[in-house]
Amino acid sequence: MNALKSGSRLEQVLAAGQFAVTAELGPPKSADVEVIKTKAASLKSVVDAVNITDNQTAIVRMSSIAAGALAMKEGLEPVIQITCRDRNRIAIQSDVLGACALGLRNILCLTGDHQVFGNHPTSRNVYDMDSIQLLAMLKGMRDGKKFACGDDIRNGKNAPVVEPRIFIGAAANPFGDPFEFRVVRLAKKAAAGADFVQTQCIYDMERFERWMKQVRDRGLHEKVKILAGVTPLKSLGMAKHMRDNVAGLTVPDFCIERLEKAADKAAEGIAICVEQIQKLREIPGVAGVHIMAIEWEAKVPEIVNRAGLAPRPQV
Amino acid sequence: MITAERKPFGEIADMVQDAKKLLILGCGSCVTVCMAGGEKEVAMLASAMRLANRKAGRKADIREATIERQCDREWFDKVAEDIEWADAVLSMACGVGAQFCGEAFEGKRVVPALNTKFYGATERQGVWVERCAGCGKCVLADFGGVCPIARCSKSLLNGPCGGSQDGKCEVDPDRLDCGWQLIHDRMKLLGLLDRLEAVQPLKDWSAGGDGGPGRIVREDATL
Amino acid sequence: MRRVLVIGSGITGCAAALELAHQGYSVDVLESAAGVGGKILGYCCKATIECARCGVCVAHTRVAQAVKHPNIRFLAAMSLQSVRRDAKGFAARAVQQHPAIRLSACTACGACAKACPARCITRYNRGGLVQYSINHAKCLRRRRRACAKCVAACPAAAIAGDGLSGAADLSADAVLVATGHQAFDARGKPWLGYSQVPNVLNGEEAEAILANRMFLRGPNDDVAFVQCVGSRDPELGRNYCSAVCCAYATRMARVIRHRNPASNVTVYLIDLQNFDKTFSRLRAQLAAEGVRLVRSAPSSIDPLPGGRLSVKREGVAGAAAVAEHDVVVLSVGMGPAAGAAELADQLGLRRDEFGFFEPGTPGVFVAGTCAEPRSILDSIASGEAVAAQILEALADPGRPARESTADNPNLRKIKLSPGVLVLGGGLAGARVAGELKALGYRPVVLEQAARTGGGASSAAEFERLLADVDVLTDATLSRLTGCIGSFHASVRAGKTARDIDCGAIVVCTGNARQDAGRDLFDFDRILPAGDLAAAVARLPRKDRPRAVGIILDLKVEETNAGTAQAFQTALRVIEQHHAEVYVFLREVRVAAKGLETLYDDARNAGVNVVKYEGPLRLKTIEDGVEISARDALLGRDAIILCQMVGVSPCGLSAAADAGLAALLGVHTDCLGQMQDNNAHLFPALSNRPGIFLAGACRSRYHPPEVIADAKAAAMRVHSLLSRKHLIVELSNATVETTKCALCLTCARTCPHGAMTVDDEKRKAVSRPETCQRCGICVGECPARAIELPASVIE
Amino acid sequence: MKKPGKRPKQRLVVFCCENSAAKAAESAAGDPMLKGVEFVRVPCAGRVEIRHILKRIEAGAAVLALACPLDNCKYIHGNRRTLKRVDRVKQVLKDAGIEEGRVRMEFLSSVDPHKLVNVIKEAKRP
Repeated sequence: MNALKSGSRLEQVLAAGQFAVTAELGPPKSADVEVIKTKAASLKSVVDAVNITDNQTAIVRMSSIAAGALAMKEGLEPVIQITCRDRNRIAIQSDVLGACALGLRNILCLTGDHQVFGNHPTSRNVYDMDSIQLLAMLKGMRDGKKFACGDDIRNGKNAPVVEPRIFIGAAANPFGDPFEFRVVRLAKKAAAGADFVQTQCIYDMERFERWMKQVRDRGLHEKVKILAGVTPLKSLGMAKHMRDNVAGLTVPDFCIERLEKAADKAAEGIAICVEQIQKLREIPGVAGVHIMAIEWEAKVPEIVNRAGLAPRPQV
Repeated sequence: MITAERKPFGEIADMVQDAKKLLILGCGSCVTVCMAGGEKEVAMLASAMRLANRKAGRKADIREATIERQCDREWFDKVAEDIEWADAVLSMACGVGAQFCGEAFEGKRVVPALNTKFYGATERQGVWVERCAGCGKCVLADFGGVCPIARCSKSLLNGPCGGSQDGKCEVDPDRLDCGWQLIHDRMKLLGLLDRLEAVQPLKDWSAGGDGGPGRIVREDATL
Repeated sequence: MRRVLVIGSGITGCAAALELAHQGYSVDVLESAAGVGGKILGYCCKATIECARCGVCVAHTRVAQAVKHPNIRFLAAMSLQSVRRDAKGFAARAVQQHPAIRLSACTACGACAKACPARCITRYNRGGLVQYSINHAKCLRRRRRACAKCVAACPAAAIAGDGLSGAADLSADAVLVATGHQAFDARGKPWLGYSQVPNVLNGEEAEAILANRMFLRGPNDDVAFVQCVGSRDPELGRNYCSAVCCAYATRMARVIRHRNPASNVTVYLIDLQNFDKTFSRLRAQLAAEGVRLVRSAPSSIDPLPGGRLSVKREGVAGAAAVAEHDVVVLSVGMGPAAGAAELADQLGLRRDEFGFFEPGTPGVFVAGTCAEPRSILDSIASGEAVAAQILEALADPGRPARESTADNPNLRKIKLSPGVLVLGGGLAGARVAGELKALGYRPVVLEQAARTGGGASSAAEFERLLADVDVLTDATLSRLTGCIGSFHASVRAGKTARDIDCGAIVVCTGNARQDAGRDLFDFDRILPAGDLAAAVARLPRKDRPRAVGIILDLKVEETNAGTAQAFQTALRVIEQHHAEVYVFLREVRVAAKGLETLYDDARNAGVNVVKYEGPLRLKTIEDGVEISARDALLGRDAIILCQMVGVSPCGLSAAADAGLAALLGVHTDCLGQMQDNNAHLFPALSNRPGIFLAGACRSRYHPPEVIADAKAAAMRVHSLLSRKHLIVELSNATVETTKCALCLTCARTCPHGAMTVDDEKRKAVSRPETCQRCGICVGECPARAIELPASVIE
Repeated sequence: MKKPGKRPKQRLVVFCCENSAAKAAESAAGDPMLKGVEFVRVPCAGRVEIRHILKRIEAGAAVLALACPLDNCKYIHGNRRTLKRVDRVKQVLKDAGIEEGRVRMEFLSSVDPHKLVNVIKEAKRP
């Protein structure tokens, strides 16, 4: 990977072989810019890039592109998430051009949570395409310099071709079923055009390692940079909720037991998370870590520090 | 078959409350089979209407009839007289039959008694399940005979999302199987698992509902 | 014509008599009471909105059928005076004890009752059984008064004029003893107050009250049942479980609660026996409905001022506890009937230590509760089984009466294929095949495994039962078409395919135990209890375990079979290897002959029995398996280290093969076992006519139960196929072609598999031989295309 | 095309399964509580159709469907089917604004004539 595809900071860190650190920032459920400013303040210089979620769990929030542009102003490098749930191929391509024009360089392609989980369960979904088709479409825009329909990305017959230069990401869930198809999904994402993937948060280390072995057996870690996802457990209640209610997630008993025994649940949750990051760094093929501190962005610096990942390299 | 469910009684009653002469017209095909609009359902609804009218002190004549199919014009002949007689026809066919009835008797108010649901099959007695989304361009051959469009909650063409757990779909784990688990299992059984590794390109949705009202013309069958 | 003398007209006698009569045998049923039917006449229905499977209603139906059968003669109010063997069999003399009405002649017109000046003639009319009987105690003729008003009034000459002096000489090829039981006289335990304290009833009295009224006394009564009165009691010389008391008490308790949910009902018990396959559901219902189960045997019942009763018992840690109730029902156990000793002498029968009859001598057969305590349904099974035994012993399978179709165009004669397919070559399958062979059939046995034998049984016995029987091993049923009388089975045996035509099918496929324990068994230290003794014996002497655990009731309620196996294994391990043995159980399940004594033997031999409550955990550690559970009697945790642990597979029994059930069209029950939870089907019937069930596939595990099941199933097959032709009336459901939408609703909802689609006629059709004329399809058909000529309702 | 039949007014119509309630009714024959009640014998409760019940309700009667206790249907599940149908009739009545109590379902066995009298007493209660 000599020539950079997008020149984003995240791409550079990964290209340099550094262990990357990303975090997540949920846009506000209002037009309140202060929320972004506050969250950005705790993440600034602590991580390499920050995911800006796209109406996560199908709850209406500020658009990820708008929030991403605001976060960039605060000194963060955003990773714009785009889901297939709410927009068709026309709208998404239009958004990608817009994002790029605003200087946003990282785009993460997701299928998106089903609308029944959100606050508009009676709405109609789109799913004109799935995340893999989205990846292929974006790669086609960047490398093929064409829209999905085959037209050149230019304003007129004689106008210059100005394609979006973007670093394309995808998500991977090693914990969904059917387990043996999980690695196939990753292979398809790599083939479709993913430059990096961030995984679902990992608690079941044993299953993740099995998955990573399959990934290495297929040589996928060399085609796509893998950032392992972690989520610090804030409380015992959260741990049990994640275990019982979130599909595709297993929280092992020992995590629950540790939290049960601990006097300061939050501190124990952070400690578990730090240990997990240290273990994940040992796994061959893991190129970075993605810390999803859900509505707990303030704790990310502590986690990064204690995991020995600070300071972040300058690029 | 096209599956349907009867609308709540109150909704039906509101639609036809001003009809003094009401024909309740059943349909003998799909909706008979899925127990929504056959002769028995017609009788049941008629009873309820009569009782409700009597209770409310409303005077209304109610006739009952069921024809073979409301999606074929010819069958309406048998009940032409009843339809002429009626102020309103309460069609217990699917949306197709209810509309066709109105087309056959222009100027007659035809109202639907059913909510048309989906193209489905009888899973077991009393339970119907969706199997086809009518996309207009069947892809079953690529997926071992299990439709990803109808059976995956997100109509994904390239594999399961993260919400597939123990063979169930997170949208409703108690009732919904993960369509992709089914596809995976079937392809495995058929020894075709490797075919799922190919990236499926964007689908042409124009062949189905997104292409505007559908129309099929069989040239050899038309004059 | 063969003749059989049945002594006792209770449900067992009637069930057996019906089978024999159906085979063309002539049956005399001797009854010492004035009316026929025995104990069931005084029993109540125990259903809430749900049947409790007590069998009282189906027993009434059977007795009523027997009363109407032309080949059965009831001799009421007569007793056996003498019986001797002669060249042809038996010659018996029965004497009339007091005036009686001949049931076979009686038209139930009631003229006698109207004419009787002493009002001593009573009418019994319940469950389709109608009979008049003379209450001898009140009859004027008893007081030597000349009264023959009833005799004169009877238009059918059903009452003999000479009343007291009648006698009958009877000859028989065989004698069946079905004299039933007598409930324990609770006065034998005076501290319980029976017959002294008002509102202390025995179980039979409670049954009789609820048979006629909604409540025992009043709707708000606080009722208690006291279990094991006169059973499981060595001090009274009654060291056996009476098997039925837990059933009737808990079922009545539910009925009382159901009729008034505000009333309090308590059951004082030692162990709750697993008396029915729906038992686990019943227990859950008892808990949900608030029936209190108290583990204690009351030490005294005393009246309180104001009419209530004070029940004292030993409470927690030996302290006395007292509770107040309004009515107490003593669940009295079954004992041998009065006169059993005399009858045993007359017939040369042996009796066990408690006075129950042992299996008969040549020509003399024993069935029902005179042999051991049994429920109504088990008594019916016992009656059907003994009928098969009699047919075999007399080497005469009989010949049912032939019906003619000549002058009735509404009748159709359908030829019955004589073939029988037996699915499964385990204990039940081999038994069924053996019985069928003895009745003159040539059954084909299909065994899934490479050899017959199923669970555990002796090879020699299998060889005997299956000699000359066509046995296909490594064989499975792949397709079944046709219906009762002519099934066509496609069978794969090894690499060959074969088609088998048969008139009936008996399913004896057992249960799938290997799947059940997969999460527990390591097959090294933790293994199925049935394999434990052999596994211990296989080990080199130095490696044999010092302590062995056997665990029952772990996941499901244990059955008699599991208990028997556990204690037999325990005894073997102690005797052969001198190991310590711990048996963990929640309840001591001993509701079958010999189990209480086996339990005592095991304890006397040093087996440690731990009754546990709450969860039981198994933890494999370096030198064995740690069993930890809470000891229910001591009220503290017990942790026992054993080197080997057997977990009862009977308690872990899994569902029957669902694929096979679907292929056969046979319903499964709440446990996933074959056969619906339906008393009408007991013992051997399935929802599909012509397909019968026996053994573990329908949740019968204890070998004696399995054997009775197999005999009853063989009897059912014989009863069907010995007719050679099925005569059916063409009154089955009819389908109007123009209306049928071919929606298959009828085919899916017919419980009997009678509806199919006729491809040529393009409509659904019902098979007359399978259709039971219930009309369920008519009720379900969404197109109103089906009619039932036999039942037209407008 | 059908029009509602004209039947004489009935106070109570009881559908009786031949295997249970009909036998119980025979045993209870002569009980004053049974006076004026119209019994309709059916081979199985599962034979009773929704239209049979509705027709009688339209004619002004109250309907009592008597079936064998659950799991005690001679034809396995005729009673369960009828239970579902009676629920459906209740829904129809509810839709029409008619008191759901106009149709009732009870379960009793052939050996419970006293219970039959009791449920008829309950059903007659306004």
